[in-house]
Amino acid sequence: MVEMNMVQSVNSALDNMLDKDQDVLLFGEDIGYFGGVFRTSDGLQEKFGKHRVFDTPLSEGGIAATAFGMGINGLRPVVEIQFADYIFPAYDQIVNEIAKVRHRSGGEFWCPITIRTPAGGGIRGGHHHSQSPESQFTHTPGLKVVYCSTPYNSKGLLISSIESNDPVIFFEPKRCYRGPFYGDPHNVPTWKNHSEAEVPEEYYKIPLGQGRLALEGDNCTVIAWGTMVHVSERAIIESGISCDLIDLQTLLPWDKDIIIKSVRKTGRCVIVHEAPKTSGFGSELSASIQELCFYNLESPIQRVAGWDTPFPHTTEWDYMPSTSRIIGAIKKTQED
Amino acid sequence: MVEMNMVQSVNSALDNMLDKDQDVLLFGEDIGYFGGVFRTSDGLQEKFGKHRVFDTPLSEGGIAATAFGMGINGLRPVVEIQFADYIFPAYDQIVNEIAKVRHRSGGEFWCPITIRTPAGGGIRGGHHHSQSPESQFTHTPGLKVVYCSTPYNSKGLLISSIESNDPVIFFEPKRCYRGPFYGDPHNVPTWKNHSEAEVPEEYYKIPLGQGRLALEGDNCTVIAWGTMVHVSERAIIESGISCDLIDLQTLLPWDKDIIIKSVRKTGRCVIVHEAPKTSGFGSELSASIQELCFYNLESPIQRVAGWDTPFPHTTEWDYMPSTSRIIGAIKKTQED
Amino acid sequence: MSRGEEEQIPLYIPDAPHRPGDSSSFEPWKWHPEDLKKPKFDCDANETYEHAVGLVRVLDDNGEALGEWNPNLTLEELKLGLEHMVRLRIFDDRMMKMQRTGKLSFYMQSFGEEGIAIAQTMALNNEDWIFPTYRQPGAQFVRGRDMVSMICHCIGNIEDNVKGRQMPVHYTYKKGRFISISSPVGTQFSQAVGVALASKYKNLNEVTITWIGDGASAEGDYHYGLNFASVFKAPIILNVVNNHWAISTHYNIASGSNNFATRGLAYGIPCFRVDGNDFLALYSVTKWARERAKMGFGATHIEILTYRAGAHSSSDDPSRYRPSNEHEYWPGGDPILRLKEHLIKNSQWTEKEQEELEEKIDEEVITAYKEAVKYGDLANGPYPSSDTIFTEVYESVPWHLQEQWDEMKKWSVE
Amino acid sequence: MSRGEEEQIPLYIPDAPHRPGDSSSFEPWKWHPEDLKKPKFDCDANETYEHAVGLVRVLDDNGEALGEWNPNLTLEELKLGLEHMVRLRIFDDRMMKMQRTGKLSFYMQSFGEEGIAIAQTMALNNEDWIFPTYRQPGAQFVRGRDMVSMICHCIGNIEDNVKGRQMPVHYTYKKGRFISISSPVGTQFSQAVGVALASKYKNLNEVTITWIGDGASAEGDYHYGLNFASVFKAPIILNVVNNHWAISTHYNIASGSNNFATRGLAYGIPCFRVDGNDFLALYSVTKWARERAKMGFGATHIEILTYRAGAHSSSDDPSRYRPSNEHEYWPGGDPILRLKEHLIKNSQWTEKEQEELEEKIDEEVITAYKEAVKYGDLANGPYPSSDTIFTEVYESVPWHLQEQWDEMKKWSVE
Ligand SMILES: Cc1ncc(C[n+]2csc(CCOP(=O)(O)OP(=O)(O)O)c2C)c(N)n1
Ligand SMILES: Cc1ncc(C[n+]2csc(CCOP(=O)(O)OP(=O)(O)O)c2C)c(N)n1
Ligand SMILES: [Mg+2]
Ligand SMILES: [Mg+2]
Repeated sequence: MVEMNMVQSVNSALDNMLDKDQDVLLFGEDIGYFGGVFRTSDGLQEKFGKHRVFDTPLSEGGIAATAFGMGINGLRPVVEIQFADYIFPAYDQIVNEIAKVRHRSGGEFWCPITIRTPAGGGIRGGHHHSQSPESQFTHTPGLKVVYCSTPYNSKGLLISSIESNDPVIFFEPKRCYRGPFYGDPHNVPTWKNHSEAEVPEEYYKIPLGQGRLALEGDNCTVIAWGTMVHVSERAIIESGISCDLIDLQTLLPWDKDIIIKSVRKTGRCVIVHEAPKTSGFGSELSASIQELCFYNLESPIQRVAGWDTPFPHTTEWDYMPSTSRIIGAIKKTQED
Repeated sequence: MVEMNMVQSVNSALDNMLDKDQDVLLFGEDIGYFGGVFRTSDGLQEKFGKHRVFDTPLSEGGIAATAFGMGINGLRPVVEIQFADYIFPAYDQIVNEIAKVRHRSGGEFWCPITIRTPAGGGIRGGHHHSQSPESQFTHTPGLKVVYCSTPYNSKGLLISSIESNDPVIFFEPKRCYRGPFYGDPHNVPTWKNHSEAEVPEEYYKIPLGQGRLALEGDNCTVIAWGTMVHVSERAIIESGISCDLIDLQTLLPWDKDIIIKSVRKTGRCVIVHEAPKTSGFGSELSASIQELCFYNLESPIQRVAGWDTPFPHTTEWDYMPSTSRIIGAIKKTQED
Repeated sequence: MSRGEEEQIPLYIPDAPHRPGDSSSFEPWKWHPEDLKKPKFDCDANETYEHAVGLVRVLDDNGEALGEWNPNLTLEELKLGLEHMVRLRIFDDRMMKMQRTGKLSFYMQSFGEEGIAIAQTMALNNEDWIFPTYRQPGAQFVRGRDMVSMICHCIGNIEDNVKGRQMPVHYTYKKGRFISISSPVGTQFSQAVGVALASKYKNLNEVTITWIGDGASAEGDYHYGLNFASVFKAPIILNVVNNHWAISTHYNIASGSNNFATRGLAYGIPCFRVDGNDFLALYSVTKWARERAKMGFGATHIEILTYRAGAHSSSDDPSRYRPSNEHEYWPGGDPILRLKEHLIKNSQWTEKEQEELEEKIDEEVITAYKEAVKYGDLANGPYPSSDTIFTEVYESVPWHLQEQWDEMKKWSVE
Repeated sequence: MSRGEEEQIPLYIPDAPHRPGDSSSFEPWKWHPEDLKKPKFDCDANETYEHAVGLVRVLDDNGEALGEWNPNLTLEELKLGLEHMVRLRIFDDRMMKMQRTGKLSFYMQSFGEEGIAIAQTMALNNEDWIFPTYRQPGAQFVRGRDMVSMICHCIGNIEDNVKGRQMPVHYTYKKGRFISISSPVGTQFSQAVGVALASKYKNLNEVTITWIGDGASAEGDYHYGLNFASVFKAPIILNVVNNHWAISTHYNIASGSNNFATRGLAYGIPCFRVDGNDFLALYSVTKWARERAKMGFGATHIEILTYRAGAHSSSDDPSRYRPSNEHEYWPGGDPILRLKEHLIKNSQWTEKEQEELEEKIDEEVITAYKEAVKYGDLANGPYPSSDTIFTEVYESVPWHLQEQWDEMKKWSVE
């Protein structure tokens, strides 16, 4: 165990997998010599060689297509999309091609690829360096969708994603690369001394499809992923209300058991995400929870989400779910 | 009033608008000389000239980008994406650019464009001629999303979409171009003698953002759009249960009043769509309805949707929501 | 102002040179088999400029095989090529007929373009990867696919190896290294570069071949494919099949220049235009490109000049947008007739042998068809079980799919 | 094996010619101002081959303006160009400094590339449309934008005309026909063709100009832009700014050939490569392209050869991936120095006047800056009201946004 921030833990996962499996290779924009604009592949080209870790043309569609071809021809490419906002030129390749090739070919071809991408707001990125487009992938059968939140789970989940024989879209909350974010832009700690920053240098896995109980409590179930796990944690503590906090970790397929168990216990639920509310992944969870736990619910499920507007620049703290909004929602679930 | 099928009514809307507004022009793949693979622009090039109605290179991204440029430079382009499945190469232009330009430019530029596209299954189209990707657009602020279902509303909604100064994604249920579809592939009527096939030849509008009450009843609210409006209608009749049937028509922004009013009345709700269940637009409606009508709901909101799999070819009737599945869901809402 | 002329004001919109009611004509070809030499395998892109603006031919207008590009195939190889082309044409005819009777939902012919995939695949090794569009199914014959299994796919029965999931003609045949066909046009072109790079990464001496249509070359994937192939020197053969049409759209809407071959030059990729109805020229250029790739010099870009003689698909009626006999005027003629005449001219073949061949294949197709329908067809079933909706979406079935699968069983139509 | 050489096995991955620790060098230029003639405005693409593989220059190595491409600008025009370039450089310097103090979140300089947008915009008419990337803000000076308003945007204060919604340098200035800058690189290139076609459709004699980076030219939008422009003969000037780098990625990863200019030829678009640090050459080629477009002959494609002298952005540290003084070796020198020296050489300007100019602009920038911060800055506010989150998402506010807006007011941070 050593202390790592999330840049280091992602790097460590990539390092382990490059070492373990010759079929793993990394490519993307600026990830080779330079080690990536967020430094997540720092040192890996030097260590493993240019043919294992390399830069590509600035073309997300081409990156995804190349990964598709390599994937069906026996390799296990791990590609980086520099910002999640820039994944859309690759959207056709991902949703029409990568997701469907196993099925369409009667199982003869499949695509064991991982698409990593830094997502979410809080870094003054404005419209196009802040989006969190997870729900634009959860509607596509054939994909798995992962959203990590800490150094520990980012590494374990990333290794599972790379080893998965299904394609995985892997979101990394860029706001938390160097420290957890508790909703206060004026007071941003590093990962130092955080229990989730204790990370083995060796290979380990966290299974896909499983949530993590980050806090335990009785009166409300709060579900979040990415940066919002930490903001929710702080909000719960400040609210003084005893809550389960579920860090969902995998969005597709999501962990039904952990959610049902918790909502049956608490009877109340708040879902928190950064992406716009309408058709965000919170809507799927809310709809499913009311189907599964209708008779356990004591109050309406609340969603705290980004507004249905483009992500702003100077006013981003009015956009991103804040501890006070989350506290408000938790309290609301306690009414009646 | 004349009787029109939906190909003719769409054609008539385009005809009216080309006539009324010099700034309207139509382009897309095969829509010019040939009049479109579904014939919706039949005769329009001849009538209005090649510079008003023309073919483009086979490039959905290029079509959307060209429309963007024309839109911000004062025109009102109406473009066709040949099948909704092929809209994804244009996804970046739509969600990152077209949707956001008004906001990002402080209101100095905007994109009054309409993107028409035939969507949905039931024509043996397999994976890539059957998808109904509406929910992949409802998450994007700045877009309006419309899904017509009949000759009458397709024309009125299309004219409103073209006149809208916001970008509109306009889905046409291709299964219903030549007749309503009641869920029985062995018995497919035309639009002949259908009341919704009585269409004025002249310009008229149906406002965006308003649903349509297609059936009135007391015991359950069924919400659907596109082809599923007709399948639901048949299911409701067969079920013998008195239901409101709401044809949503516009998905973004959706008609809150019509839904609340109905669910408050019935206390029970079924949402029907063709697209995969997970993160389909049904999840947004379900989540919102339980927020808005929690204390009115007598039973869990049911979603009847396509399975979370690629759209199949030979087994499509096992995939698309059938009358029996809808009846099952309606009945389920009546339990307890 | 007549068609094809410029309409300057207010927008310039090119049109097809001929539309229904017009009489057809093409400029006579000025290219001859002996015009073009073979470049060195490690040539610079620019050294192929003449090959890109010219036309690589072997069979001249009289059926003589001439020039440096003559691959000097053995009689056996020539007959096999002819046989596969005939096989494909008869197969297509049968399938089109069956489509009309509802045994298939849909069909797409290779009519007029039979030589392409067949000659090119014959020029490759068996371990080379084929990443086709819907107009290269003929490659499967070369790779030994059983016709029954091809029909079973098309008619969507219980023996369809893709389990009724995709439309007809969307073949998958991994054993023959024939990669799954997908409907979104162009996507294979960029993906194929990944396939080729994986072979190279694994240090295997394999080459990948792929195709894109004149229409689809306007997609971003065309640019991605050329660019990634050139930057990483992928061992790949990148073909644009210019058959003049993308459904109803003439290629002069696909590109502002009337040449697709030269597109590769600026990427640093050698380029050729080849007579797409000349079996020998196709074979020869492909062989050259494969040698180049295997030697580590990277990609080759080829425009295959041909004419789509048939309808776009069984859903299409080309008489609505082009003179219906236009293909008869195509200077490139018919690939089957041209190879046949070449053989006859060289006294290696007779009209009678041709007739016998056609009868044999007719038989073969009918037999295969009869065998295939035993496993069902689209009109009558049986179909792949509806369970196939849920399998192979993922490597294993996640809980939400399992729940939906169980749910489906309650409602399954029959 | 040294850097830049081929690494054949198992994958070929090109690298930058020089990395930190290496000493820099460039091949000396073999191109001279008098090499290339002006083609006819209605020339075929192929007639510009020499212009695409060569380099259009006017200013020679001694600062003399020579050859056919000399635009023979008036002294006033030359001084204005020089002044705008100086203005941009000083403006950039100030903004970079302010970024370090937190008054801006982020900044992107045009350092070394000042001539491009300024010369090119000066060669256009005021009604022509400008569709820039983040490295052509200088066009706004030419179009008369008030510097205070530019700074207000960058520091995200209450006078920011885009209301704090976009990152700094993402200017919008409709009055000057300067279209809103967006972060996704490349998108403007294809959109600009639509802008140009709309002008043509309206029968207005307007031309559109757009740019894309060497890196971003790998996006699909580059292909769409060239293709749609060529098919529909759009009145547009399509520039690729090859400044050698896309963040840390050298252009030899952006393309398998070391020339971007020739890319347009195969689309049937005339192509030029131009010395991007030569104000006069930039002006002249742009003027030619504008004439061609206005005469109805369609698009021109231009590679602007230059070197990104500064960091990619304020977030970037180029010393991690390239020799930090590499830009000093660039054969194209510095655009400001070159124009200045040309003027001095012709006795039209003195070092003293230059100093005075710089002082004047320094003053101007400081004054503008002081004025701008009165309306707030990113470090201290005031910012645009959070209400601006909800306005102009749609033409009018739909119910769900209104509800969220009301909700936000309850929780607004302060
Ligand atoms: C991305 C995408 N857009 C549109 C279509 C619909 N479509 C199918 S084939 C076709 C024309 C293709 O023409 P071309 O590329 O020339 O190939 P050809 O049919 O001539 O072999 C079109 C528009 C599609 N399949 N995929
Ligand atoms: C679609 C997209 N992908 C990635 C990025 C991140 N990014 C911003 S600038 C840049 C490099 C651009 O290089 P180039 O096109 O050469 O322009 P330059 O910065 O040199 O002017 C990258 C990768 C982006 N903004 N948009
Ligand atoms: Mg074609
Ligand atoms: Mg650059």
